[in-house]
Amino acid sequence: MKKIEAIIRKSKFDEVRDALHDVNVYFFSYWDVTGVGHEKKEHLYRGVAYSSSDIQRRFLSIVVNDDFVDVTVNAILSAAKTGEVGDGKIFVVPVEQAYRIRTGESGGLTLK
Amino acid sequence: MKKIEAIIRKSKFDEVRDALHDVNVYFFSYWDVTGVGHEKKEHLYRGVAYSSSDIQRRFLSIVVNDDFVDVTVNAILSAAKTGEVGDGKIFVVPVEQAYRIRTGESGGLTLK
Amino acid sequence: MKKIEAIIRKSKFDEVRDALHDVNVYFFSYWDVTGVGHEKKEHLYRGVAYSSSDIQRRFLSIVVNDDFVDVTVNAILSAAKTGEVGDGKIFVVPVEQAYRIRTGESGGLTLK
Amino acid sequence: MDTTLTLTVNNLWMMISTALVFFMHLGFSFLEIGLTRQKNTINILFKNFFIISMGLVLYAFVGFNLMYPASFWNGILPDYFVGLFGLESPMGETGLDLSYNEGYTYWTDFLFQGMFAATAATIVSGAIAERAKLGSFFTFSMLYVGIVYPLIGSWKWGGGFLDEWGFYDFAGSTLVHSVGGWAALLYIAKLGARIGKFSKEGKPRAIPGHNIPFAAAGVLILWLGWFGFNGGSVLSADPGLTSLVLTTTSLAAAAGGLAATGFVHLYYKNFDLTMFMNGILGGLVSITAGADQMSVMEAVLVGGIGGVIVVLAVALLDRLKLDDPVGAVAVHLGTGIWGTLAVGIFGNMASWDQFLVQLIGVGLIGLMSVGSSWIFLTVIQKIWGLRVDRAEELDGLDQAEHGGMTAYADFRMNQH
Amino acid sequence: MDTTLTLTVNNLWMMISTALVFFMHLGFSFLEIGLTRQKNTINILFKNFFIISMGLVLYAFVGFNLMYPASFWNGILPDYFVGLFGLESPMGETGLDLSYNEGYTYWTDFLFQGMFAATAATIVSGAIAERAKLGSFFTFSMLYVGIVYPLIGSWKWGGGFLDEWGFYDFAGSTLVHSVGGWAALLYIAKLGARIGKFSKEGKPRAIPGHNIPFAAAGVLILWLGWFGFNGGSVLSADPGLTSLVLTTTSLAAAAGGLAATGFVHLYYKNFDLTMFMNGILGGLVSITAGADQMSVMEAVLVGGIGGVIVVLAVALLDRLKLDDPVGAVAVHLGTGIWGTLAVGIFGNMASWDQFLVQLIGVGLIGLMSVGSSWIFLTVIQKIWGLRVDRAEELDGLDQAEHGGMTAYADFRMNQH
Amino acid sequence: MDTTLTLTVNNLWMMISTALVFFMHLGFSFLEIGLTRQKNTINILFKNFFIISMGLVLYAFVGFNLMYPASFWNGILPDYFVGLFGLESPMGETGLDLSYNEGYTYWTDFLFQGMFAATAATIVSGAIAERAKLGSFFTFSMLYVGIVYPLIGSWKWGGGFLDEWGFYDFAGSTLVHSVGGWAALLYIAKLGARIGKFSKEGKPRAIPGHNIPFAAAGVLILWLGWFGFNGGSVLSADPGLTSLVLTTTSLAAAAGGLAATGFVHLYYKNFDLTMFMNGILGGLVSITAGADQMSVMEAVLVGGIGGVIVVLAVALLDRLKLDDPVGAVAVHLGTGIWGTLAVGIFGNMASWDQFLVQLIGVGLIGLMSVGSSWIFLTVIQKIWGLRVDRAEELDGLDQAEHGGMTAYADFRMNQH
Ligand SMILES: Nc1ncnc2c1ncn2[C@@H]1O[C@H](COP(=O)(O)OP(=O)(O)O)[C@@H](O)[C@H]1O
Ligand SMILES: Nc1ncnc2c1ncn2[C@@H]1O[C@H](COP(=O)(O)OP(=O)(O)O)[C@@H](O)[C@H]1O
Ligand SMILES: Nc1ncnc2c1ncn2[C@@H]1O[C@H](COP(=O)(O)OP(=O)(O)O)[C@@H](O)[C@H]1O
Repeated sequence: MKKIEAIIRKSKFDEVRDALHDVNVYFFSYWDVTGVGHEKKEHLYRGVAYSSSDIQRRFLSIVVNDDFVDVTVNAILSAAKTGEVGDGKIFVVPVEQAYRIRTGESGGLTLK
Repeated sequence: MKKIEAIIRKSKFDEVRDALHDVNVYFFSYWDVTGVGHEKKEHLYRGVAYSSSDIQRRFLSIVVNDDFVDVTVNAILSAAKTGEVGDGKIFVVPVEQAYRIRTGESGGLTLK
Repeated sequence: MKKIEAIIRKSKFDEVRDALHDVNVYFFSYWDVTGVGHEKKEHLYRGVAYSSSDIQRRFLSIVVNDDFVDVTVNAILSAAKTGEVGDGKIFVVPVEQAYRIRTGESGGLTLK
Repeated sequence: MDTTLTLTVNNLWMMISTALVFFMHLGFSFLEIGLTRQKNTINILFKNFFIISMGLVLYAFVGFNLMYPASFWNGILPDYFVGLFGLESPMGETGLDLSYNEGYTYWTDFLFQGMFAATAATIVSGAIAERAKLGSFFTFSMLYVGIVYPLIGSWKWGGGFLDEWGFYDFAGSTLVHSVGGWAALLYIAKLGARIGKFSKEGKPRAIPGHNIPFAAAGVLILWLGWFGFNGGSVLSADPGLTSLVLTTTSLAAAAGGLAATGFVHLYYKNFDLTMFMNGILGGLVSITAGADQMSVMEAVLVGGIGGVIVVLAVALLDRLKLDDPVGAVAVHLGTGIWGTLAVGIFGNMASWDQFLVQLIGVGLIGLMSVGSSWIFLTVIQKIWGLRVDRAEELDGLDQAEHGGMTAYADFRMNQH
Repeated sequence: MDTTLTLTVNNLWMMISTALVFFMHLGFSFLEIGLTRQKNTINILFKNFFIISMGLVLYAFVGFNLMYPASFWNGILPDYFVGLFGLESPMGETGLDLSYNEGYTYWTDFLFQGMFAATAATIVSGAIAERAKLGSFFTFSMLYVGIVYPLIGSWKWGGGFLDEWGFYDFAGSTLVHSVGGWAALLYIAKLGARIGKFSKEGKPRAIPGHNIPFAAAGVLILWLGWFGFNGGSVLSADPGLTSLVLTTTSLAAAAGGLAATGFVHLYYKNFDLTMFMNGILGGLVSITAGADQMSVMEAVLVGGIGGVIVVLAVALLDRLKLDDPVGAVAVHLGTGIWGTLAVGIFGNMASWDQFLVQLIGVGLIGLMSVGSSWIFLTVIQKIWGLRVDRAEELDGLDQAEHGGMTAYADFRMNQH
Repeated sequence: MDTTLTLTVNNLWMMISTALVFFMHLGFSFLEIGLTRQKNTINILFKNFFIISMGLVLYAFVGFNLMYPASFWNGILPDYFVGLFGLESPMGETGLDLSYNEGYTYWTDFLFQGMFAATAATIVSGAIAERAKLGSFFTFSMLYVGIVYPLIGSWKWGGGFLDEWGFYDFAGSTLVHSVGGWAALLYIAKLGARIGKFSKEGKPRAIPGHNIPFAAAGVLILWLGWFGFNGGSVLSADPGLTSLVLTTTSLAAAAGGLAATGFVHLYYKNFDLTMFMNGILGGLVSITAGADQMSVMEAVLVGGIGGVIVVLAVALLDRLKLDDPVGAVAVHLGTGIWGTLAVGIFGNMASWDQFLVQLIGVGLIGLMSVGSSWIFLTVIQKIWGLRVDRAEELDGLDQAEHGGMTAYADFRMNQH
């Protein structure tokens, strides 16, 4: 099993979710994070202009079986892309075990 | 060392925390996430009904020594369970190293 | 590649970010979490006093190439330290692959 | 004096006061949602909207005539109670000659009194927040505002027996605030505390309110509303009386807040804003019974003592394991009683006799409020139950009763 | 009667009413930001601030004289329209003898009317929220408030032909609310719906407002403001009339809210707070045309029907794929028309003839509003476009037009 | 004229104005918390609650008699200052014959003036937010409101030497706003900037306010409050004067907002809501000194220039490394001076001589304000210090001074 951590633009979330659905990935968790990266945003507050590299992003955590990794990554890669600096990153992290709380069962079946 | 990531119902949080205390797991971090899964919730807003599979959940990140993994997982499994669809998941992820910032020390001792 | 997860005091965030910049770590994501640990905070609300071990903390997720791990960890260790209970933890987690969404490229280069 | 103009001016002040009392409903709404959890916000607002709306309509068709009857039957039950309900329209030939006394018109009277009536129910609404069933509460408050409040009101303001005995309650420390407060007390006793309010060992725990700025705004709006609540209770624009009343009211509010804060500070070495807020409200309720009878110094005393009483009452309720999220019982009942008794202790009317009459009034009205609440609540509990399910309460009432509408859709929340 | 004093008292009531109508702008602001998404909050507030400020200045230099002309040229165009603009100052020798009729002074008249004028533009602002270009909207609203609103107003309140025909619109169900509502309707039709409001299959989707407590506060503030909006439209402090108007206004509001809620409850078994809110506003707009002509019972009926109309109108707009985030068209146009017609159906003036005149008035004013809006919008669209870019809309208008200022910098938000 | 009725009507207007000025404290509270960070919200609200409460009580026992003395000792110190303090109660035989002039009663006078007094301290409170020690600020503000404000007030409104010299300040551009503004300036100079406000290179950085809707609501509430602040300063309900004053006040506010926005837009190509807000306040403060002396056009000019001054003053403070989170110094001092001088430049009183007198008044009052503030602050700093610890400031003042009460318990926040 692998955990796929994707950091994407918020405005791309709906498209990414649809793309995931299309490849039968229905289960995941997400939350909002602040991303520090290449992209910068200009701000102005009471006459003080400032630019910030802190951008609101959405963090998706998706645990999938090994044979689903590529298809999931590719779905995100294409749906989350705008081509502009700041599109985000995807990381793949090993997962040793998974449990479904409702039933107590463990292993790859819990991800369906 | 392992990192235990548990995604649970918010309403079960107090019970889970107590259960963790009972097995001497006193240290962890948590935050709120949106979970996408089997469970659906009905909503109504100004005459428009809609159902959403985005449910507010709580994400617990608990790093423990290897010999604590099972007891921790079991504590969560029993405390977080309602038996209804949507109880959540537990994932176990390998951790290579841990540091305590206050002292700079590293290794399993930092988790006590 | 490794993912460095650091849980620090919010009030130390600016210093940590500066320290990371100084060692050329410019890219990461962060969010706010609640930390449960040794530290306790006293509260009072309408005549009811209570102490809570739930403290607001900031969670940093930084994926770096292997040769950057030590320098990054050390930067955080020194910048986030106050010496008081509650300074937080750093965990190092293996990462198998990384992708840059903008270009689709993968591997260690995407972390630059 | 020019009678038409006099009527016009007096009526104008009464209309402004009416508007201010109406505005208190925003104050109550803000206070109540501010001191509770976000997951019940829609529910609380819905309750407040219902009460002001239903309260007015109900008062038009039932309450008003009940409270101000043409005469009394055996001195206790107004004869309209056994006679005709409904708002008569004493329209003249032109259909618009509506004035019926020197102070204000028939319509002003109705609207001013109607706003008061809704206030009593709103007091209850705050105390029972976060766990009461909506339908049951609506039933209760319709009965209470429709029948009990005007009936009790008739005893004094309607010219009934308490009035004859010399009981004094200028703007309603007892007739409005305690009447609401007693019902709140009984209701929360029957409801039980919110899940998590008391530890297994029975120790009170804090359930912090989710939006203190709203609560603070609520208090300032209520203070403003009291300009109308007390100022309008002069029932004319008499310059001396109205301005005295505004002065005593504001000074009592200020003193209540300062006293409560100072008192809390002694114990906890801490500046507790929520107690400052409750202290202000306590000062306001305290002065309400005798706002036109006090000097500046006395107003400060009455208000200040009221502020301390609120703090003690909040602690007492915690000890009794009664759970009142917004402090409604402490504020409206605790200082409502105090303020009414204070008329016999301080000010122009102070005397042992007066104190006794005040005590009797407080007692009888308390009995009536508690008794009728008990009956209503017992019956309603039998039929529908008073409290939502455990799961609904944990989820928040907005989920179960309001189609999952969330108060703050774009914000990331903690739930507890 | 003492004429100086009479003037003073009447003027006093008018000034208070003016203040209350001004305060409605906070109500509108709260309502609009509350029912939309946080990412557009700054933008909406900016629009509201602009409208009240520019509206007043514009009305001083153009609108006022246009609306209340000394005479008419061919009965439709006020002759000032082809003559001189600008606020004249009929100052006496001392420079301060400003009274010009028994009811109120020249300045009170201007300020009261100026507050009304700004209201019409604010109605539009709510409907077009979250996607309209700021500059284009400003241009439109300046033309509309500067020319169309006062021109239409002159037909009736300025003593023009509708007034002569016997058209009745007490405080502006049509002259203010429908005039705003028609423009809103046309604007949202031209703008198109917000991204995500309708699914690919054309089914409406919910875009929940981000701060319902603000919206609720807005409604209560608007209700309060209506005390001045309708109460001040008596144009004197006449005790009978003003207090009748306040009573009918409040009862219509209450009835509107209750009816809307009950109606929704029948369909969805759900207590929908936002519909309660819109119902109250619907009740208020409904009673505005005939607030001085209705009895209590009639006010309850007119308001209650208004509440139901709002619910139906919201559903109708959804079906027509028109996207009005705050329900402005449903409230101000839907019940604005209803309220105006109701004057011919209920109350003192009810008659078949009156109904026809009302219908004609509604129709002509509708034509004028729609026609002029269409012209302005078409031209503006050609020159600057009406709508922001897709990316700007997704990002939120606060980012693109307001330097990335965020409404809630310290809060963690969901964006959608 | 009927004198009783005249008194009643005038008094009525004054009471309403009093209520509106009271309501400004909600406006200030909203503005201040809105423009600062959430971690200091409880602290700021606590300050505001304290000031209004303590301000009123203090004014009752000290300030009022100091400010309106029976006579003067050497023309500068009112003789009460060396005589008796405390609110006398000129009660007649009945204990309630409290009227003491044609315009309003003794009580109205006290309450109206008391609300003004609290305003001056609130101005200071905004500027020093997010780092000032609570106890030290309370000490300072009690001294300032208790002694300095009424003393300066007595020079003009109490009939002192500035009044004799012909200095004109209608409703207090200088006597209230500048007096508060000077103290704010000195206080922030002594306090130093918030951590993080200036970069190591000394460049100003933005610390965005956490709730702009609150701030915007605050501005609209303040605008409403100004109806009473300026309208009530007529000291009677004179129809011409009051309505002129409301008109000039509102137009100056509108012009101030538009001018500030336009000016900022020229530089930054950006619609800056916070500057619009400050511009409105600048317009209001500007017109306050001469609201009864200006024509419509002049009011627009005075307000508009005031709006531009605010923008420049904010930039100037940034350059001087003075940190004023809410722009209190820019608004109240900057345009307070401008408005006072404007009386000599525009309007009925404009003349070179008048301008000089205004300048002298501004100067002397500035000296007195700065001097006394300097002494108080220096002494307080010695004894308790003015500023909280670095750690407390980073944590937020709600943690250290208010028992860790959080303003928004259920919301997930960013802290910075
Ligand atoms: N090494 C990293 N570790 C964690 N998050 C990262 C890392 N690099 C980038 N990110 C996240 O990805 C986001 C986009 O990266 P950015 O450098 O702005 O654009 P791009 O990927 O197009 O070069 C960042 O805002 C941050 O949230
Ligand atoms: N593969 C996954 N990766 C990440 N989070 C998941 C995954 N599967 C489930 N979750 C989380 O667990 C929650 C509960 O899952 P759900 O499918 O609704 O119920 P159940 O586990 O009872 O079948 C989801 O809302 C989501 O937050
Ligand atoms: N085992 C753990 N797993 C996850 N987070 C932890 C763990 N231990 C500590 N933390 C985080 O680190 C924070 C600081 O820890 P704490 O025990 O209070 O102080 P210290 O590290 O100085 O002993 C906690 O609040 C929590 O967020």
